[in-house]
Amino acid sequence: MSKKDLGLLILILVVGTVVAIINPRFLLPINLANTSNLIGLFGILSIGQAFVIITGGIELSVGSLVALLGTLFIDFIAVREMDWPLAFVLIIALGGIIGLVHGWLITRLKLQPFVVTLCGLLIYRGVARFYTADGTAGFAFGQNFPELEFLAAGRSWGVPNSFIALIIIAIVMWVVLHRSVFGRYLYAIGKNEEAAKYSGIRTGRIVMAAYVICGVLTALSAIYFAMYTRSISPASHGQFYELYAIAAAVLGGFSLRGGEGSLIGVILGTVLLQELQNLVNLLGIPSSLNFAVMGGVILIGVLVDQQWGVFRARRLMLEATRKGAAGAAAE
Amino acid sequence: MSKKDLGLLILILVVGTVVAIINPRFLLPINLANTSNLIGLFGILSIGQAFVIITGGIELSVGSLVALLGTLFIDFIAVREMDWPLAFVLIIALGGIIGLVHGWLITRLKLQPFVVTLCGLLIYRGVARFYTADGTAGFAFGQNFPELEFLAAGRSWGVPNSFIALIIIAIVMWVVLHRSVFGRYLYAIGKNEEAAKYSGIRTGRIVMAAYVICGVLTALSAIYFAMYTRSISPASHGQFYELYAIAAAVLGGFSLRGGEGSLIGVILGTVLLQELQNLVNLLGIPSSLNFAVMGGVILIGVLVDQQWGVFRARRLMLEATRKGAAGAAAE
Amino acid sequence: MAQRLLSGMMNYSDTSIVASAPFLSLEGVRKTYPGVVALDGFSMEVRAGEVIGLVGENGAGKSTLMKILGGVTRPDTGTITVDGLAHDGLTVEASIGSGIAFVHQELNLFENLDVAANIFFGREPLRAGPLKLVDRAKLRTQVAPLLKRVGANFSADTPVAALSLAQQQMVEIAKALSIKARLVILDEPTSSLPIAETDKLLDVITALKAEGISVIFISHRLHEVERVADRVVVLRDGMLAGTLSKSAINHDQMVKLMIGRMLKEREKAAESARAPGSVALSANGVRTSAYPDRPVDLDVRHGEILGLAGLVGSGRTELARVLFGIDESFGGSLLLDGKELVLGSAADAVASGIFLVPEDRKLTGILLDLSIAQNISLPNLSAHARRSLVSASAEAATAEKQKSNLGIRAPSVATRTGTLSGGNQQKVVLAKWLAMNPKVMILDEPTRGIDIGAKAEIYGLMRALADAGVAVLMISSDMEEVIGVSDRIAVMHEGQISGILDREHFSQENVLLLAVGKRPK
Amino acid sequence: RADDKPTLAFVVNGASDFWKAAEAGVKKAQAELPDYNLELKYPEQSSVAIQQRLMDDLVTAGVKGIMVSAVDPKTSTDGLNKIASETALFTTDSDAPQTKRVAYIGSSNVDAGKQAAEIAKKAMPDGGKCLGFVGLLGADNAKERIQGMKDGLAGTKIELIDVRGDDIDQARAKKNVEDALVASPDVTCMVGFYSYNTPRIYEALRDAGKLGQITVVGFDDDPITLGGVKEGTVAATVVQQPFEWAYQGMKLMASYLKGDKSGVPADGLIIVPTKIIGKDDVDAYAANLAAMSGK
Ligand SMILES: Nc1ncnc2c1ncn2[C@@H]1O[C@H](COP(=O)(O)OP(=O)(O)OP(=O)(O)O)[C@@H](O)[C@H]1O
Ligand SMILES: Nc1ncnc2c1ncn2[C@@H]1O[C@H](COP(=O)(O)OP(=O)(O)OP(=O)(O)O)[C@@H](O)[C@H]1O
Ligand SMILES: [Mg+2]
Ligand SMILES: [Mg+2]
Repeated sequence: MSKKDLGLLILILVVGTVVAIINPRFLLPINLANTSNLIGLFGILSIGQAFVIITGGIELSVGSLVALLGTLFIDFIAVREMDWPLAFVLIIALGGIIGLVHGWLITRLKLQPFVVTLCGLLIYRGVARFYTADGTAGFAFGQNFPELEFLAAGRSWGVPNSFIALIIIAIVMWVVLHRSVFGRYLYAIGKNEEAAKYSGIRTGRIVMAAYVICGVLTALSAIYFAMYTRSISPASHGQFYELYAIAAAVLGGFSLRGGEGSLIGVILGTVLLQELQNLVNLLGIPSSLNFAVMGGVILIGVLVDQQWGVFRARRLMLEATRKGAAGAAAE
Repeated sequence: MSKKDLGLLILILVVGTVVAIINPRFLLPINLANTSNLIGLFGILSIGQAFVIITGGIELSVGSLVALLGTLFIDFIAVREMDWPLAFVLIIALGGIIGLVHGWLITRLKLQPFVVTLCGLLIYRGVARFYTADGTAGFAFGQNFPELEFLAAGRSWGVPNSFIALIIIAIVMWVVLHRSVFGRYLYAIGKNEEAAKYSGIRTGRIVMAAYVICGVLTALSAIYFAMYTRSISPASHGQFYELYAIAAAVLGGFSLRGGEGSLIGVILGTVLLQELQNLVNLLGIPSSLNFAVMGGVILIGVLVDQQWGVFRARRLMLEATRKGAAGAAAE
Repeated sequence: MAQRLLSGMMNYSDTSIVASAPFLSLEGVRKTYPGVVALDGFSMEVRAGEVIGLVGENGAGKSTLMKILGGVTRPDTGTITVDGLAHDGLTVEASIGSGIAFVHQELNLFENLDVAANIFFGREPLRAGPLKLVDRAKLRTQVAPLLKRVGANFSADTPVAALSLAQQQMVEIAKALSIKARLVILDEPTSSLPIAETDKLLDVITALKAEGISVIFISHRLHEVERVADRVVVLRDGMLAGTLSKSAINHDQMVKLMIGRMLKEREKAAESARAPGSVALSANGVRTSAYPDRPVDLDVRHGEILGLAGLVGSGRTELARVLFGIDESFGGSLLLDGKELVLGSAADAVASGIFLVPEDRKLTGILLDLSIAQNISLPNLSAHARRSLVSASAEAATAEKQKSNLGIRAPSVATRTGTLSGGNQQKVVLAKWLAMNPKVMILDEPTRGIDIGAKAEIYGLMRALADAGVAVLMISSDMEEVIGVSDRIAVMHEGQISGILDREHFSQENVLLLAVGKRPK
Repeated sequence: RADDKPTLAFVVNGASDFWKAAEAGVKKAQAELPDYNLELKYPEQSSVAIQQRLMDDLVTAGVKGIMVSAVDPKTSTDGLNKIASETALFTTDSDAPQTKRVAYIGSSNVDAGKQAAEIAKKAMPDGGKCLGFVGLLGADNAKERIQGMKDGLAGTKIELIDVRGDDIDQARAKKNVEDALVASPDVTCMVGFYSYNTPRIYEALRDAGKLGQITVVGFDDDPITLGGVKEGTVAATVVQQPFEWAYQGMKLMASYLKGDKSGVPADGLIIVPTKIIGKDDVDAYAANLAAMSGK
């Protein structure tokens, strides 16, 4: 665990302690389970985003994708009465294909990631709204899918299955990012794509793979979100979720210039963001301040991190200077 | 006018012609006036964004700023009964100060523009909502400000004054960006900030100035928007306007990597976006597809531009080869 | 394998018997860029175990040729035959696959990865299993000997971001060695290496040759080429100007083929026309971030060229950055013409007439996307503007003047500097400062990657500056250059000035002794 | 496009299932008004600027009459008057009495809030603490419903202690309920002020195993809400009748344009009262709903 991650963990614990002191109900198992459920949902989304950010890209369309894929999933199983495993596979595949198209536009046709995914943001939500004719996709009363609901919204030993899913995904993705050749190439491309190309790496494919991973994880979390809300108004569902995901990554030490960040960081970033939302409700802070609190904490977090680095560098420098001066005097 | 800008202009004219053929009411003076009013509003916003994008930065908080500053402006003149010129000056100054703070955080404390302005996006809207206690800021019935209303929402010779304001601002900003020393510095910094610094340019100040310009223009457009809607629900007012502004700049040939783009481009980008919105409403396309149409056109525009560039480069290359071969044969 | 080794050894013992089929041959290779013919029907061959020195003026087409071999660019016409297999053009993978290793002129390392990861990048040892996990232990054991071989003084897990430019160049070389290559291309690998490291590199080349590996070695330091090359290929304007076999290789011949005439390079620069004047810039107890515990005292006088020598990482670049106001100084003070000078930024330095030609051209020297004229006018834009509006004609006029003064090779002053060859880019960096009035001119490796003709011109320019009363501080790792050009030589050792030599004490030995912290004789 | 036929537009305030019933009403009216083109328009976002622009464009396109559920009627007087000066303007859902609109057809959100209070009083004769959930705390309809409920509860032992907003993010809407269950264990009743809030309350309670223990007061007729009413886990729901607004409104507009102004009362207010749907009425209501939308 890097110093940065450790700092974030401490922040999370400190905030948690303060909230628990003010309102001890914060530590009720049910509250922890509820919050960790959402950590699971947003965490999966944020890991996908992190893979794209590492390459120096960005994926702005995830919020709209959560709406589109969620709408389709519910429509498939609730209205078209498809078997849910089939619908599940279809949605995941669709997420992967959309990621592939983004990757293709970015690497082969050399469009900027911001532009491609901004268009995605606009288009997918539009398509979802058109699909439902600006209505809502939802289950009928009493429509139930026991296995699916257990996997998506159930609990095992009190722990939400979505959170367990996040842990499994996080472990796998940690290995991929920090131990595999693919992960190493991702970091390299994020820092210096030209040089990676000169080293004989098929950078296009690697970057495309990152967008596919993001698409697949987004699709997975879209299904989770759909099963959580059980009803989707495409006009608003998932709005701004790309910002949550990006904010989690940034809090977790990712640089939007690429080539920096750790998987643990993005998970901790997600945890902090959800803790903040939980805090707003538990401490009875006006809901209108929810976003402001989030923005304020991100800003302070990034600022402290940055200033702490500067401060340490300067202290080291000063120490060395003092030591040098003392040595010179002794001579 | 560059080739790129010319291409965009032609696209605008072609789309306009097609729409006018399908629905001749498109050309009614009232429709043109309505649309050019909105072009004026969004154009001012987009020019501000363009100045930041040139430096390789981004300003994501403009939508929230439009909400916050608009709320304050209406509150100042409608509730606190301040003289409107005073309120006007205060709001513009506030926009400038916020821009300055962003610039300061970015250049002095070395935070990433995306992060700083993302936090701004979250914070300013929260503050606006808190300020009105999640209510609406608006004029009471019969409250009128004749001069202000004439300047902000009136027409001169049938042309909306907001559009005239845009033209004046555009001319001034064109000179600043394309002819002045400051403009050259902006481009240089966008291309390679380090090298600009090594050439003795005070890059920090220049970048800060860009954010201040963006803040001031955003404040101006916030006032225009406030006078256009005459009522502001901070929770939704101006939402996604940053995306409009960025999209206009990108359509206009700006690169988010910095150092590229022209003022005429960003204006034409705004015109195209507003034309599209007008078209969706006039041709009776479902409004749910509004954003999808916008996204699709941006994507196609950028794609064509990109592929056209590749094509031209390839042709030049081939020509050079052919000429060279002919020369060699002649020898 | 054994046979290859054997033939390699034979090559080594007697170069004249090399008659085996060439490993690589180029036929009529032509490459054009808009407005420039970089290579014009060039042909050459490389045999196994042969060291080829490739020389030519800036912009002659050397790097272009190597980029074609590395698969980075495709030639317009011509064939490349590797190991009997003919290609129209190579891809990076094909090039690596045929055993060609390439150290680029501009460094291509990943700052966020450590040294080991960089050296084996793209060829990581893998653990068993389908996941393609990196075998980190194996990687470490493989890297250690390579680092030793290039004489690295840093460990395998250092992040590249923490290395100096020269150290990074060592990493690049270690990387080339790590490839089981049959041909190693070194594009100006020594351009920022000081003498000790250069020696090590030349030894590495000799050792490669002994293993039957071919080497193409590009350098503007002709004596290095003389030392290791079996054959010298000279490029001029994209065409083959001539080939010199081992016995015919000598400095003057190479120069003659390169520029078509003989040259007396350093004589012009050597003698100072005037006695040095008063102290221009004086650093008192300045500390830099590289060595915050070591104060530096240094005076540069009007009208002199002060050479600043030292080993890799001795802190010269850091000192230059402090003197130019880019980095802050930790304590100490600066005096300019006896007056206290406080530098908050490079802009302050420029305003008081202190200019820096930085060592990293691509990142800090010039703006590759701007034209020559725009680069030259950038530091002094207000002089090219009326009421804050830039006058393109004034810019062009200044640039034209500098272009002809310095002999910058480009279609016009509106050419993008990114398309110029390295040497011509360096001239643009110089030009932008020469167009203003320097008081103190700091040059960090000013002739890095500059051809011999241009070098002479730059030396001449430096001397002319000094004669006009400018204080010139020249940081250089090129021993000949330091001794040949300077009026005095200051030597740095681990962040401190270990001694200053006057002209009568100039010798390679003295400089080297000071550089390692010993007393000169 | 049938340009020869005059067009009447029904402009809603944002995309929501609530307006699906209105769409059915428009459709039914269309069948009875062959001389007109009727259309229902969703603005792409629930914002004053975008709705204003949509109406401007509709006027440009030659629309003869507009019935609008204004995003912010209180302060949009000038914008609405501009539309009213060029076409026949009717308001629905929430009125803008100070404008030159011809008439208002809709219900009273304050009355709806009072009816919600009736439900709560009936379900909790011994009093209790209520927590409300809503999308946009600042929106007029939310404020009026909340106010109405508070008025209706005045003087009883039931209290509406807080209302949490979710910015129309349904994931947050559900999490708000979950958090409320943790933060305020003494709450005995929950009120969903927007159509999707009640289903989210229902599901969060179901997940927590508290269905039936907490009184749920609903608004509108989401299928889950109606299901809960039928099941008995939702006390009752207050429904408006957007179908009637649209159906009656479009017909009124058509006859008004033909010159028959008799349908417009002197005060310009046509109130379609809201109804309480309890366990006993729910089947009939659902059947009627299905019949109206032609399903
Ligand atoms: N990408 C490019 N676009 C246009 N022109 C180019 C490009 N790359 C190289 N050139 C031109 O091709 C010619 C040969 O350049 P090259 O880099 O091969 O020279 P070089 O011999 O390596 O010089 P140096 O010793 O300065 O490194 C130069 O005139 C250069 O300006
Ligand atoms: N970014 C950096 N981070 C950490 N250490 C650095 C950094 N840059 C340089 N150093 C260290 O500072 C020391 C001085 O480096 P500097 O570049 O000044 O040396 P130099 O004398 O100019 O040598 P050369 O220019 O030949 O590389 C070296 O030990 C180097 O490793
Ligand atoms: Mg070269
Ligand atoms: Mg150096």
